[in-house]
Amino acid sequence: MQFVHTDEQQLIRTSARDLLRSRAGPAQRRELLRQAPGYDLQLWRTFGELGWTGLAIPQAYGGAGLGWVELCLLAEEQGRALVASPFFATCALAAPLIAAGAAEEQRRALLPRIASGALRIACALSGSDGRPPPEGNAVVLAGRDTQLTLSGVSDFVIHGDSADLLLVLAHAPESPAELSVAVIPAAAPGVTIRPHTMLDLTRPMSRIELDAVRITRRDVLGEPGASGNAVQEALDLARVALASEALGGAEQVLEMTTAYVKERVQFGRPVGSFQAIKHRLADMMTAVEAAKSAAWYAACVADERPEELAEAAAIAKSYCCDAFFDCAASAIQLHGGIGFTWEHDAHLYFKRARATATLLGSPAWQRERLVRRFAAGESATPVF
Amino acid sequence: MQFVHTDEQQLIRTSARDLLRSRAGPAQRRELLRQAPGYDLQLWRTFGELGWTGLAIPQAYGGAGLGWVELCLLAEEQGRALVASPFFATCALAAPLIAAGAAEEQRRALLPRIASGALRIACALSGSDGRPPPEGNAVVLAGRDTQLTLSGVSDFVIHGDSADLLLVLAHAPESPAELSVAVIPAAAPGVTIRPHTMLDLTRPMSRIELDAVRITRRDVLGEPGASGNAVQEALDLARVALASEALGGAEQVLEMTTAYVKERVQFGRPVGSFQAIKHRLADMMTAVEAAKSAAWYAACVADERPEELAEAAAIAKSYCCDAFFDCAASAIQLHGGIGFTWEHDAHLYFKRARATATLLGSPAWQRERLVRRFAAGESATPVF
Amino acid sequence: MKLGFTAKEERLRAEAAAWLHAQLSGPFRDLRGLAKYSGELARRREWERALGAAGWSCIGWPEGYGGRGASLAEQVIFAEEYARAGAPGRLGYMGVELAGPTILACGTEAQKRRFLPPIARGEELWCQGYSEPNAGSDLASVRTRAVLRGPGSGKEWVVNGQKTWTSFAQFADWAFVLCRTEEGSRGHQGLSYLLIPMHQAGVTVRPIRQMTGGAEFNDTFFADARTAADNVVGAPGDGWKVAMATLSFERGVSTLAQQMSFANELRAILSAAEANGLIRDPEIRQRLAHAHIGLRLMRYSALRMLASAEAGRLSNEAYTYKIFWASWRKKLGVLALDVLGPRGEIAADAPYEWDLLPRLFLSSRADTIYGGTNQIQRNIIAERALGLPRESRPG
Amino acid sequence: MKLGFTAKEERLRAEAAAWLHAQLSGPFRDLRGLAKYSGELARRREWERALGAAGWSCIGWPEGYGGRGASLAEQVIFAEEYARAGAPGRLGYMGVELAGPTILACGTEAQKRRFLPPIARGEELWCQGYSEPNAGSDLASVRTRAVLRGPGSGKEWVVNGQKTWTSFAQFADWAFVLCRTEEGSRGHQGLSYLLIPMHQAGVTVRPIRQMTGGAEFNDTFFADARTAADNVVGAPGDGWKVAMATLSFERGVSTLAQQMSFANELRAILSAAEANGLIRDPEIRQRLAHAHIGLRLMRYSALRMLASAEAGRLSNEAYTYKIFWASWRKKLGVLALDVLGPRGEIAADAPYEWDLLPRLFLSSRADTIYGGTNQIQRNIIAERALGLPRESRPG
Repeated sequence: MQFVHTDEQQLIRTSARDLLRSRAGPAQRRELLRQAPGYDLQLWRTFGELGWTGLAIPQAYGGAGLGWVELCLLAEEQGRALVASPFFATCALAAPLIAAGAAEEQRRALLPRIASGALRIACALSGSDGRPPPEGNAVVLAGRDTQLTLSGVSDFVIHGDSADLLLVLAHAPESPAELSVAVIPAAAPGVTIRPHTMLDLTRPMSRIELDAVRITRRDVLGEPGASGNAVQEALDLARVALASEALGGAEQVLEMTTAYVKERVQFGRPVGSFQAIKHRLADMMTAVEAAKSAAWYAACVADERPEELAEAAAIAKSYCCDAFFDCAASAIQLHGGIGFTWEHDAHLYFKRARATATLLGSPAWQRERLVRRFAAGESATPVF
Repeated sequence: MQFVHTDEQQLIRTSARDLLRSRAGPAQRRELLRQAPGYDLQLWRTFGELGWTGLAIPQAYGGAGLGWVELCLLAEEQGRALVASPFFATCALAAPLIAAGAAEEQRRALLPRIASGALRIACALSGSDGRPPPEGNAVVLAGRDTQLTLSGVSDFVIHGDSADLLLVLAHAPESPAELSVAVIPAAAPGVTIRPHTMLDLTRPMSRIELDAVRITRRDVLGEPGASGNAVQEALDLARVALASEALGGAEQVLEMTTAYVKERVQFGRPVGSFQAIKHRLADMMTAVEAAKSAAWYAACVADERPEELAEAAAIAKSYCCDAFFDCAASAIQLHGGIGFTWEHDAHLYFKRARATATLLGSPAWQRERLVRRFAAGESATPVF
Repeated sequence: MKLGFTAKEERLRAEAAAWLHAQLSGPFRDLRGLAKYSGELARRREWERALGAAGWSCIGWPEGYGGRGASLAEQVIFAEEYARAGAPGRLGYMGVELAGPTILACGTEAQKRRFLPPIARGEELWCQGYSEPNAGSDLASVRTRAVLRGPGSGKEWVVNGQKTWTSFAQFADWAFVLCRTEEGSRGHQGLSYLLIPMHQAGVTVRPIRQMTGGAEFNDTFFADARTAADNVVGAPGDGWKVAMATLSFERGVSTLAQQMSFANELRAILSAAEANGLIRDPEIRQRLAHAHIGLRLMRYSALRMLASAEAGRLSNEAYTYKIFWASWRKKLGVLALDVLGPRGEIAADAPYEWDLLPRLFLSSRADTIYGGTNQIQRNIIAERALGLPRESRPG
Repeated sequence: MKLGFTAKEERLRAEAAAWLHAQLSGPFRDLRGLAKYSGELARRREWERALGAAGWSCIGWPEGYGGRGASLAEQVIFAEEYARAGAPGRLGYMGVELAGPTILACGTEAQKRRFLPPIARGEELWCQGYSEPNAGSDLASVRTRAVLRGPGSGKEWVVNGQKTWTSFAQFADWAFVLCRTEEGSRGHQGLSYLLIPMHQAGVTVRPIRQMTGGAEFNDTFFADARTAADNVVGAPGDGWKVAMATLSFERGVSTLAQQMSFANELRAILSAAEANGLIRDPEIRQRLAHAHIGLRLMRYSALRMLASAEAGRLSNEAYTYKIFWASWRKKLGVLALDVLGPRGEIAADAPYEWDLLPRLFLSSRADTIYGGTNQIQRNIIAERALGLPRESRPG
């Protein structure tokens, strides 16, 4: 038992931090946020060249064969640097969904192209109200065999406007529990993509309308109607990645604010020498440390203890997102007026914190899910 | 419009504070808490002599004919001094219940004796689970005319073990909405009174068992089965008095703690010079000031605007009790170890705060009640 | 203690209600419900003039300066009716609530005659120049300099420096500005409270874009800006004292107007919860109740403040009011977004335009910062109201 | 990063589980589930001796002093099994977790031989003498004096003063006590860490009744109390350094044992909510989930601390752990009473005896005070972990 990152894992963290510092700093970010797709395509290519896109994909499918612990280190560093990138949607959501739900042949067709960085995939899983999938799913997969059609609306599709492929969650007509996932080109006839302006400027989302989009049996992952479990597993893995991102963001706002209060002088002394400021930063650090425990443990569980994944993911998603939000809110407060301006980074973290919390089930939703588990006796309340 | 106490009202406050300072100080309290009835009978007699027991009772019934604003000033000062006294049960709960629900003849029989201080009345309104009456009422009034009986159990009866009379809330057999209030001697045959040891040492409560207690039609206040509204009105008036008590308690712990941190020296300076301590006290004061607004306004409403009473009582009860609890908890924290000892007053306030919050509907219960009102459009959400 | 009003006061209420109703269902129908200060500039200027022409702009001021000499109770009544009628946020705020009362309290007779009537008529709008990039919480460290130059009676103040967070600067005619007028002075000493015309070459206003996407605040630059030697309120060097007087005017009747926009926000949240069914969620219900309670308590506290002010005292609730409402509104912002759910995070319009409730979520983040951060407020409460020892300062 | 255990470690787990099960369903059946340190004194002493005899008392210590030289992972495993088995709170806590490790780290070889084995055998119990009435948060201001007296080799320390909040003092055999041994010294200087036998005429223990009604803490008075000249750990005058070492031992494997009693409390709350139907209340559910999450995070953090300790570092989570659990447990206490409802406010017995959950509500009020108040913890985090400027102190 060694609940600490290995030297190899630390190395991944360090190289990620170095790369993002030089390639994804505040100035670059400001530039990119101004126009579609909202992220740096060159940087994304570099992710592919460095093997980051295939980090957690098995070697048999062209990946590096490492685990979720390693992928989450990348997520944490991207959260810290507030990187806008298709990494989350493609590598932390689409890839595990394909790994868990696709037939071998489909895996062989898709995973190597994800690993190489050749594919950007958006996942159209949510309905119009944005509740965690499959709640509110409003896409129907109708017909049989070669005569299948996808119809309906999906919203909150991350990077939907710049993806090569879409993974679309759909249910059978009049049978919401029979879930299928279809793979279609983003440019397929009948697909309309309407980008939103979102609160969080770093994770663009779109509404996708499907008007009798024709597909075949081979475009459906695995067995039609049987993807429910694969979706849940992929969502929990994605939640762990989001928790890691949130952790990285919380760490960064803590560091940024600590540095600021050491420098900013009011009343003839650094504001960081005032006890009220110090104590607020101490509270931020307390939350950050607990968030580390939550996110790192969940990543370990993803690799080692699948039976604990649902619980650990819910804990990490809810705690890390709350911690990020509170820290980002404190960062604005402790920066004073400047922290409220558009030109300062604080608001970008604050908005990302809110949006990350909302994504795939709010903290309150995750907690309700946890209680359902232990009130049902699935996990003993207790600790040990 | 003059939302401030008049000089006459200030005088009531000042004389109450002076009396309680000399007659109900910490040493006296310690002595009294050791034995039944848990309060100072001499002091209670003085309340009667000073006319406090009849302050809000109309002159026609032997009272001073003042209002709830004045009665709440006494409640506030008793809360501040943490006085154990039958005042609340007799004057702030039983008296308005009689005033609202009794027939003229009954009022003439009972109110003057309350006003003179001759009667101590306990109200057996709650059921075994202590929810706000009439929820959970478990006393049945059966029979007709001269052949009436009271049977069942009431719990959380304040000063039940030292009252002369009991006001018992009962419902008709198989008709929980037909509520009656009966007046019986505490020593009536069939009445068993079992005192509890309560968390709050300053407000003793008992469980009362009624085993086919025989009464007559004349022992029932007003019309049998028709006391529902009178009970609600009396409960809201009592809630305003409790809120005032809570306000007084909150003010006192704020003052006590302010004085302590000015004196207590650690690290070579008064702990009250540390910003973290100052800010916590500032938060206490912010809560205390808002609690003043809540309690004082509700007391005014009780006298002037009956149509606003339910709302103002719910606001005052929930806000003042929360404020008292938070302030009392802060007082323990800011006193350090000494604040946790039995010998220091801090825990007595803390426990009284908790118990006052629980009594007649917790803060959360009051809030739910408020939302039901404005979601039903009874009060426009809004302020003005 | 009494909540009711006199017959005379109730007559004023009826008069105000009638006038407001006529205007806001007639010529100013389009401004009804516009709580925020932004947007509809020209129309809002007309509204200020209409208020002025009818004598409703500054009813608490003496009649000689454009007011009605109304009592505080009457001012409360007018604020209530103004709110009830859904009348818009006031572009004249800074003049009506801050500059005017300061001049009234500390100005010369000539200043009162020159400046008060145009404010009361809604003709001259004002903005406030206090904060500077390095003087945020520590207001006494202002560096904007002003020196008296020129010959004899032609002397005027020449002002250089930068003020920040100057709301209303983009359309104000005048600014009241805290300047350092004694070379080498520090802290509270050597400051003066100057009145400076905004329409001159030496004044440049640059909007500050905020996290809301909007730009309601500004940086205001003074480069050899000028104002007449007489345009100093109080004696030169007494600026700190005068400025503190202004800050205390921020509390009072105007808080009732502010509560009007809070009530609108809460009402919108309640409607959203009713529309999407979250009104049935017990946790949301608790939070709605907390919000409702907070709003009521603000109102009750404002009434207490007014009663104390009438008696000439600054009472304790006045110290705690700012932190109370600012903390309250920040929570309201989170509640708003929680009620809206994920769709609340989609902008109403590109590039970054937001409806009332998401804007509340964003803008409320500034409430605990401007006008004295929560930290500063707590210091003031602890030291001034509770008498705790002052923070020890390094030499 | 790896959560799994080695085969050797799993063997230790099996061995521990088997022994604990045999004892707690056999001879010590009556102690099962007794998490608190109070009550059942004689039986608890027997339990300490049984642990000692079987070699489970201090498994992390070297074999020569009564331990097993177990790795941290093995200690974690034992703590887990101890918890899982419902084994009782340890009367030997102060010796096993504080005095022993301090002597091991800073003591002489002779001290180790004299003091460690009786602790490991469960024969000698300890208590801690740090706080004084005027040295609470400001521990460095202790006034208890000790002077070396007597001729040549017969010299001994003579101790005078008062310690407070000395838990376990009423049955301890020894105390480790921070004393001022240099006349006129101030602050951290001139303190020594003495080991003092409790069973002597110069030591008086007076229980402090707490708001719970119980008396788990004591005032301990030293009036010419004596101990041998050798019974000082570290050099005379180095007491502060040695005491700080002890404080850092408070974090570690023992936190896992502490979490056991927290888990019992949470489990009892859940049962109460299931019994009275409040488990269906969405707001209570959220709070139960928060509590569950907090408990899990404490466990994960303890695992991180152990991994860091294995690598010889004091990592950040160690700074934040105390404030995290103390704040958590205080919330848990309120949740407990909210779940119990009004009946939770009725005592189990006169004069003032409380069941587990109301006792939690009351006792948790001390968690954010003792062992460094939350305020002190935040200072430490800010200054040591975040490197913020130290509080300015008046001269």
